[in-house]
Amino acid sequence: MTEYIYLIPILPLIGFLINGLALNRLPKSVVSAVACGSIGLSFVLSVILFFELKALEPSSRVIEQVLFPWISVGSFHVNFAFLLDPLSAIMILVVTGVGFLIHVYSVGYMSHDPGYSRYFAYLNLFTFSMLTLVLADNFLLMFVGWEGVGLCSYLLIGFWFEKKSASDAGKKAFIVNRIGDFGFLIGMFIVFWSVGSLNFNQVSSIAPTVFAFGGTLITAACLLLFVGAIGKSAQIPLYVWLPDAMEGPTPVSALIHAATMVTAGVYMIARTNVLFMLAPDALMVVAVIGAATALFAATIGLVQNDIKRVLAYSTVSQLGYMFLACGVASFSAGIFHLMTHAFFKALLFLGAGSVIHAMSNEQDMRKMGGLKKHLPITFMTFLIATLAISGIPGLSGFFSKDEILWKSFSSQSGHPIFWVIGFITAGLTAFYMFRLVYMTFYGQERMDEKTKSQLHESPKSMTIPLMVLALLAVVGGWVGMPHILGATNYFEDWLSPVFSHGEAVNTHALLSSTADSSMEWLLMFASVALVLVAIYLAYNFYLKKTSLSTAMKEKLSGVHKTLLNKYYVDEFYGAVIVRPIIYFSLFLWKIVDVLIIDGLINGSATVYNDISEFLRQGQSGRVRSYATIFTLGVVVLLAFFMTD
Amino acid sequence: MFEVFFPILFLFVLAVVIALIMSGLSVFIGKRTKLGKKDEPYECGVEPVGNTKEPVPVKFYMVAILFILFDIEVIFLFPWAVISDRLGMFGFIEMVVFVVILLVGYFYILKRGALEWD
Amino acid sequence: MTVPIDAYLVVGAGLFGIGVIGVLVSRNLIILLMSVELMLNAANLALIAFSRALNLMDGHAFVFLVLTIAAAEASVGLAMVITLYRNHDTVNIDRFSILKW
Amino acid sequence: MIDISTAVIDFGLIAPEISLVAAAFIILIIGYTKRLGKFCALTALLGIFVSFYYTLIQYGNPGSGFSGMVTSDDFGVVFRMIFLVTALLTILIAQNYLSLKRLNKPEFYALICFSTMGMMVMANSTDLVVMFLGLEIMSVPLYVMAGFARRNLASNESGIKYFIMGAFASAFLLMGIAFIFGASGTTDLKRIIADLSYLSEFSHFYFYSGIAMILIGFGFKVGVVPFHSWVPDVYQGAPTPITAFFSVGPKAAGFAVLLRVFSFGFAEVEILEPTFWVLAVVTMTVGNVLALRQNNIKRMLAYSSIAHAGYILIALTAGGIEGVSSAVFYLIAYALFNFGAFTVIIMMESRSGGTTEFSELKGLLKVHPYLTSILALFMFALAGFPPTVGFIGKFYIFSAALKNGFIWLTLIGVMNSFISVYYYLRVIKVSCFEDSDSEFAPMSMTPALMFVLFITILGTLGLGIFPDQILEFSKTALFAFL
Repeated sequence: MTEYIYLIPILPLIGFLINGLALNRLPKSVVSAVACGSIGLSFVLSVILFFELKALEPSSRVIEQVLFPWISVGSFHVNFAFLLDPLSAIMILVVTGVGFLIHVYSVGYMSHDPGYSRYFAYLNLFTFSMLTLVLADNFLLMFVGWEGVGLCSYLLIGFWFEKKSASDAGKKAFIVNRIGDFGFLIGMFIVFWSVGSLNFNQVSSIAPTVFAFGGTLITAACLLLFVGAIGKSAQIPLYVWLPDAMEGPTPVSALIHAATMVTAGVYMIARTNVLFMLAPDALMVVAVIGAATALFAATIGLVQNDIKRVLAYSTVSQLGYMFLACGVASFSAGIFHLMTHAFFKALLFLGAGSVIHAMSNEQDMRKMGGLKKHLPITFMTFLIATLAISGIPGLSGFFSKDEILWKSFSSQSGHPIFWVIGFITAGLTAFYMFRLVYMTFYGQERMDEKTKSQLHESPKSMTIPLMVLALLAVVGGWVGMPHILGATNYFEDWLSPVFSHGEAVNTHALLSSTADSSMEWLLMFASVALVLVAIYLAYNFYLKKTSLSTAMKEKLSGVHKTLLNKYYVDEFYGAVIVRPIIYFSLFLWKIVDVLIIDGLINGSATVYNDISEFLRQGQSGRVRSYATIFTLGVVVLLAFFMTD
Repeated sequence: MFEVFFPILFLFVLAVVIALIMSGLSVFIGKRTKLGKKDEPYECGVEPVGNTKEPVPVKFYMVAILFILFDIEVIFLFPWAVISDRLGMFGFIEMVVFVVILLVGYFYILKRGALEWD
Repeated sequence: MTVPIDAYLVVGAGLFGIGVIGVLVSRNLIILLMSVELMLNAANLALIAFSRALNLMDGHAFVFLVLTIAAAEASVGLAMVITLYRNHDTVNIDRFSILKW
Repeated sequence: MIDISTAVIDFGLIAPEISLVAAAFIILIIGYTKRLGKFCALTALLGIFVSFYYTLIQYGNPGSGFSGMVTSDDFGVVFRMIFLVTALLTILIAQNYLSLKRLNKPEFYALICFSTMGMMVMANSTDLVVMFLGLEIMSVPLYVMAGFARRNLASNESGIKYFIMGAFASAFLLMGIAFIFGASGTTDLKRIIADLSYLSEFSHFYFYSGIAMILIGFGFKVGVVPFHSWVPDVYQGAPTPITAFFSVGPKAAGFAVLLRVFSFGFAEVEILEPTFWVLAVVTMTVGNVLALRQNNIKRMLAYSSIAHAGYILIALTAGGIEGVSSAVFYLIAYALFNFGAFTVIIMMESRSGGTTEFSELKGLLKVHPYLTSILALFMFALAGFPPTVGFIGKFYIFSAALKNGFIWLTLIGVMNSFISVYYYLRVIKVSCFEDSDSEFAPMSMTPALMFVLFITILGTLGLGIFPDQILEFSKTALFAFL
């Protein structure tokens, strides 16, 4: 079967061609059949290939399929080839699997949209690019997928281009991504220039011999590659496009945030782990940026009232976790979190989509509430996802997050500070996620009568993917249980062949400084406890607070002291912990995010425009002024030549 | 060492002298008439003063331009003529081709009607 | 003892310079054309001078070619000037600036 | 001294040129006859095909004749093919346009043939004077073509501007050639290289100033900053098919000569490297930055063509096999997608009252989704996205520069190509994301236009995915002269 690797990306491409060239002429049933069918097939194929790969010896789990020599000039050879190894196997499973569910969901979600077939064409193209990216066996082909993903995000985010905000958001996503691509391309050039090849396996094997460990060149290359990752995976400072990316249809947000696009950066770093292992400084930068982003975005998430924005910032923050993991040289943990996050974040977005669907396109949580009884399935699945992302033991999120926290604390290249940041972020995450749940599904119904009358649970095609994802969000993490629970970490073992090169290069990085399990237990409990506290706080401030007035009455009528004390406790919490955090996060959002970072990125554009405006004056349209410019050029050139 | 420049000097002098003689002769032996047309800078050709928007016959320029072209092309005949005996048949054929090319141009002009007045 | 080549080259450079200045300063298209012709002929002078100095015939042959080209350019230029004059009623080069920026 | 008696007269060497000229003459003669008048285009195409045939014959067996004035090597053959294909496509896309604008005159086809023939002469010689002749044979028809729409003021203006600047530049070029001749006693690059080593103090001055002026003269044709000012005005004013021809043919010819003279002839001259470095940077940057604020697509593409000249100058700076072959490859690639873009523009312009303003594109997606995606494809190719040939070409140039150690140049180049994305993207944004306030007038899509689109798309994508053959082609072509 392994000779059919190329079919995995090709099938969605075929789907794209059919739907794209038919231009709305096909009936919707056919369109959806083609779109979902193509990606469904490639999912099945991925599963088969996964098991075939599993059947092989761990050492020999690398299958390269060369389709044709792409460019070969002089010393420069690049094949059009795909690479299937444990890492890319995981990736294609996630991409096709989650992607398939999102496709199915979209059938219901987009059913009334005029651009139905255009939508599915883009969606297939998106999947195709992402699969090319993860299956590529060399930098160049990866870059092709890389650009393709950027292009599709542009098309999909700007899908409802009648909305100016949408087309702007699309453009923003594209431009910001280009900044990242710039870094990626230069990094690729440096690698090619010094290694003499772009093939991942060759680079992995040759790089240690040509680069000095921790040398300037390799550090520069890694940092440049990381700039690319920052752009794609929305880290500080290039994350600005992601919160706007929710301008697109909600399933698209799910696809971009969960399965594809943003994970590309993490994948790329994991893929080039050898290079990063050679450059500890670069690794440190990755860890710092990751941790900072995790905290920063989580804090901003606290005060958003748009249901999708909360999720968007939460994505940025979770990606920060993944980079933190990569930064502390435990790439498998990063990929692990990537996978689990794909499950529950896709679920969250689809759930949010279902809510918005039911609320007749209302996204403001202040106008929601009490949806629990109206959308039971959505509520249940959404709750599961929330528990998962908050890291409640037993669910997928818990295992991956816990592993990252532990690695960032214990591993040699990690640092307790990282753990503290991750720890706080975990708390914040639980807080804003449950704030979202309470504001949306509990409390009294704040929507107007008209919307209320139209409330309805979404159709089967939307709820079934939700349930499947919910299942995955629960069990998805069980493949990667920590050792101290007595289980074997299948996931880590599965990926170990991929990262063995890197570990060989820099054995020091992975040594865990404090190997004692009691510490690990302690930290685990600490984080769980924090999460529970956070949930409790959210409960108080976004559910009970609404009924404070009644509580007052009870107090006056001499109610039991405990309740009263508890009430004080709440006030205390509120005054000391929650309020400051909220004000701080407001500051971050309004000042740092919107004003500074956005401003910088838009500013650079205006600067270029001004230069252009200035230079245009030179083109006066008068021949004699042209001749003058010409003659000046002649004089300068002649003078330059005469100096020789 | 300046003796080498004498020929050039002589050329200048000669030019001046000839000009003087010409105008001088016209002054002495030409008979004078003080009538309107005679006092104008050019007694034939374009009116020196008047409305510049006045349409100029384009044919005039056309012929001038065409003249430049054919006139210049002819210079290639001179070097050929000098050593035509050494070039022999080959040179002759080459020159025939050259003239034929000129003729093509000429026919094109004819067809285009560039040489017809009005 | 003949005239030193530098003398010819200086004259040539002078003519060339005059041509350049003419192109830069003159508003009248016709004068502009003449200036360009002047530049070409300056180059011709240089060619002749060089081939005299190196006593080669190549230079002389090239001059013939250049003359022809100059004539072709001149006639095309004049034709264009006529067209312009018919459409714009002027040959002031500064008037032709609808295409800019 | 040219001694005719010993000169090798081999008309096979110049058969391609001869056949083109013959075609042109036939067109001039039959052009104004009643019965044959409509066969001009056919005659031109015929001449092009014959010429292509003779060119093809020469591939692989280089020769030299006319006492070294004509040198036909594979390098020349590759470039002549580019020119011929350009001429062919130009005639195809011009048909409909010319008849719409009532410009369908026989001269047009004759001029195309003459101009193409001039380019071929340029690419096909190692003698500076012959190159100069070729340049003039190419340029004079171009002047006329730029002003081809006689009643159109913009066209007039672009014609006269191109003429004045062109004549001005060629005067410098000629002076430079004269100086080189004086310094080395010959104008044949082969022989110049031979005695490059023992230049006397006297000739040293003339030699270097000569090189500078030659660089100016040829650089002008490809729109090197600061000799670029004519490009936007001429491109905008000239009739669109002719603009397409400008942006590909003369540019390629200019680079053919630049490559011969500076990567082969004066490759030893050290000072050229920093010169080209600076010129490349300035050209790219000015072109891209100026293109940002344009509202006319033709003008925008003019600036973008300046920018692309800058990219090719990077290859020239790098020099060596990689440098030259990447330059050749990029020229081929650029010819393809640039022509495609212009074809789409011609379609836009063919609508009643159509202009080349950006606003013309509004609401294109709704009416012509296929055409929109094609336009987008060409824009992405111009911007250098994978998997189009534009990406491969840029990648090849940059890797060539890096291989020769020009890291900063590469950085600047890549940065520039990312700036350029902004204005190429604008075309797509307007055509996809903006609705036209007025009714979308129907555009004419003749078979000829469709054919050209097909060819260019095929090239843009095909070479992007399977560039190997052409790369080899553009590489083998160089062993002839390197």
